[in-house]
Amino acid sequence: MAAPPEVSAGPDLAEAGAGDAAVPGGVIHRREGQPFEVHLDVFSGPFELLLGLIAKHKLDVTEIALAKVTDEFVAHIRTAQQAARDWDLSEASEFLLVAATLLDLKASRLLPTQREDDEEDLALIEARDLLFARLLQYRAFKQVATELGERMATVGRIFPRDVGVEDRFSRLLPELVMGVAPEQLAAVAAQAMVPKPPPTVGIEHLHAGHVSVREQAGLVVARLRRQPRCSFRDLVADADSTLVIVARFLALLELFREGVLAFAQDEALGGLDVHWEGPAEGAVGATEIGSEFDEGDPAPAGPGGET
Amino acid sequence: MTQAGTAGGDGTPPSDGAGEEQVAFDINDFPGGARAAIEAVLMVVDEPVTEAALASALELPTEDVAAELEALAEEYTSQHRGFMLRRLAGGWRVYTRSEYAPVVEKFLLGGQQARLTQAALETLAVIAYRQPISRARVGAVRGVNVDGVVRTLLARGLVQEAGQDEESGAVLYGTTDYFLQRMGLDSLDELPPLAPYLPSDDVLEELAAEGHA
Amino acid sequence: MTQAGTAGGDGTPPSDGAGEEQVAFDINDFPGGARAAIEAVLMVVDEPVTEAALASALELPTEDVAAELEALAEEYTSQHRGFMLRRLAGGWRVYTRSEYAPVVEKFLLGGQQARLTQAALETLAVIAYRQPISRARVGAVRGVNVDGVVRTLLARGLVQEAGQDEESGAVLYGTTDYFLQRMGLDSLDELPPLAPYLPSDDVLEELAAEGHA
Repeated sequence: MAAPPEVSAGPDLAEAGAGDAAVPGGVIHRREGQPFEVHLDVFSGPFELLLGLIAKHKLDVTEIALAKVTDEFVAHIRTAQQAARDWDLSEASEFLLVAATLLDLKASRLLPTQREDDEEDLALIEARDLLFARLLQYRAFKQVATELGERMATVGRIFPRDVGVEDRFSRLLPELVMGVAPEQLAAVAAQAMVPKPPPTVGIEHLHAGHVSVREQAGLVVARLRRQPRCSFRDLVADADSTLVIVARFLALLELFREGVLAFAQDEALGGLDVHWEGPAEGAVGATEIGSEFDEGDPAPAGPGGET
Repeated sequence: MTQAGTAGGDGTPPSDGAGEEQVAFDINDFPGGARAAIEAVLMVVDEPVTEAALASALELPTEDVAAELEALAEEYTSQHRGFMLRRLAGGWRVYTRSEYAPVVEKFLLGGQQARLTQAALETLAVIAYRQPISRARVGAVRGVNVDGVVRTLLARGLVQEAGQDEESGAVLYGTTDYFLQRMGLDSLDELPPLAPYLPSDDVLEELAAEGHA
Repeated sequence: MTQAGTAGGDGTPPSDGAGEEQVAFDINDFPGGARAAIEAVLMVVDEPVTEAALASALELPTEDVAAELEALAEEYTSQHRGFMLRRLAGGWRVYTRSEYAPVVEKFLLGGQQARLTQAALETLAVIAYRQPISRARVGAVRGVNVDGVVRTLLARGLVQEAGQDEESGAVLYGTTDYFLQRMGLDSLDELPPLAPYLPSDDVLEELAAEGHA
């Protein structure tokens, strides 16, 4: 499993603390003779990019006319995928989620429908509001972070006197209470020395609910075994929330990586077909599927599937 | 080592002296009085010291100690001293004055102090305002995986583990006293309010109403 | 791992700035002038500072710095401050004024019983089982900078310097007899084996594989 990429580094960002409202419009800025690049050190997430695009087009965040921004966002993702094939999956999924929401929004505006009580419409509104709410929240934290950065560079640029007592007082330091048995010390040492497991990324934060990618993977595998050729639409027909759809999609990606299924898509944005190529029964490493996503679930034993 | 310990500039003894263990000093005997005694203690502390702890050592009422501390802080300022006395992270401590940071940094750190990246600042902000909070939730707010950034903040002592989420078992994070110091804050209550940066309710309502625009 | 505070003790400035970005300050711009800048540095160093080191940091002639130091020392005395500035062992340092020693003692004695923080305990444990070990190695194991914690353990007499790493020249640390005594151990051989507390080999391998993938 690839370590998460350093999403933001570089002292060049320090000046962002100086009120530079960071217009990462430069992010999709085409350099001479170079393809689009993902400048992960310049922006660090879909919200950052989205805010940058919005700023570039001088749109208010609350402005709904996002068609242009949507196009650029999707274009950016496409080039990013080409540029970096080992894009961090958790990050990519976040981008995809934002892109999907934006596309939905755009599509709904292009289609002259007035289906007042259509469930899809409602879901769309929900998705849009969720995206905007998160965007607004992010913007608020971004702005307050600038303020914190300024405090750090001014009033916080102080050093405490931390000199320690003079020798003549050192015998007066309060008696140290150890209260630690040798066995406890051993336990503490062992714990400190065990390599820390790589941090996992949950998707539970995307929505309030909690959907297990592992469970969805099990379900998807069972269905595909019954019906080895199946459209993604069918696979998610019964999904009762966006989160379930996302979880199944992530499960499919994981299974794809396991080499037990193939995707077919005739045209961009067309229907996605899934072909089962795995064994008809038995485990397909499905125990690990989702371990990358399902925060809090007990981690299954056994290494991560590549073996 | 006994002696009359009826301390207190205002005549109120902190305890009724009689029959009690006596202190080996009378605060009024000091040429610099209680103020200088407080200064002396401040020279040896390695963390912010509370008014109560000082009052107990000096056998003075807490209010008197608080007043002396305020007066000392003002004195340092008006005398343009290179250091200052501030109440930060819940207690009083001597700090270098921020104007002299370039000199102190040059001396202590051999140059510039490393600055936080924008990503680290944003992550720090989310943790500060939403603590205790899991990495996953911070990531949700920022729209990106923050594991690496949180590690940086941990290593810099700006955040620390603050328990576990009961449901998910995820580690929760909060800010440290060092964070307060670096922000020049006495407590988290003094963080600049977030509300002005958040959209007003009517904007949100408008958003909601605009569903079928 | 960089270490703060190494400068000055031996009279060498931390860096001479040659080819480096110059620190952006003009001593005359400070409201308190050179004197306040000197005070700022003196307040936070724990080793006596030489005039030469100060002069270099402040970009001032050594004679001027010496004169300011003398003046400061006199000022503290005439103002009946609780601290003083003294030249000892070739360098200048701020000390508590001896008159106030009783107050300082009372304050220190009145302190709560000290417990090791979790960070200190972990660091101590790692040093105990991996000694002799450098601070950097401990930091790598714990995933954080441990300089401050090691200083605490040194001050507490629980660890001590135990040679130098041949390759890197880094100072190595080990535990003291006092540590053994406080743990109720006769020798380090009596430290309980770690094995029962470590996860099984395959779990470890897995962790290692994931961690370094």
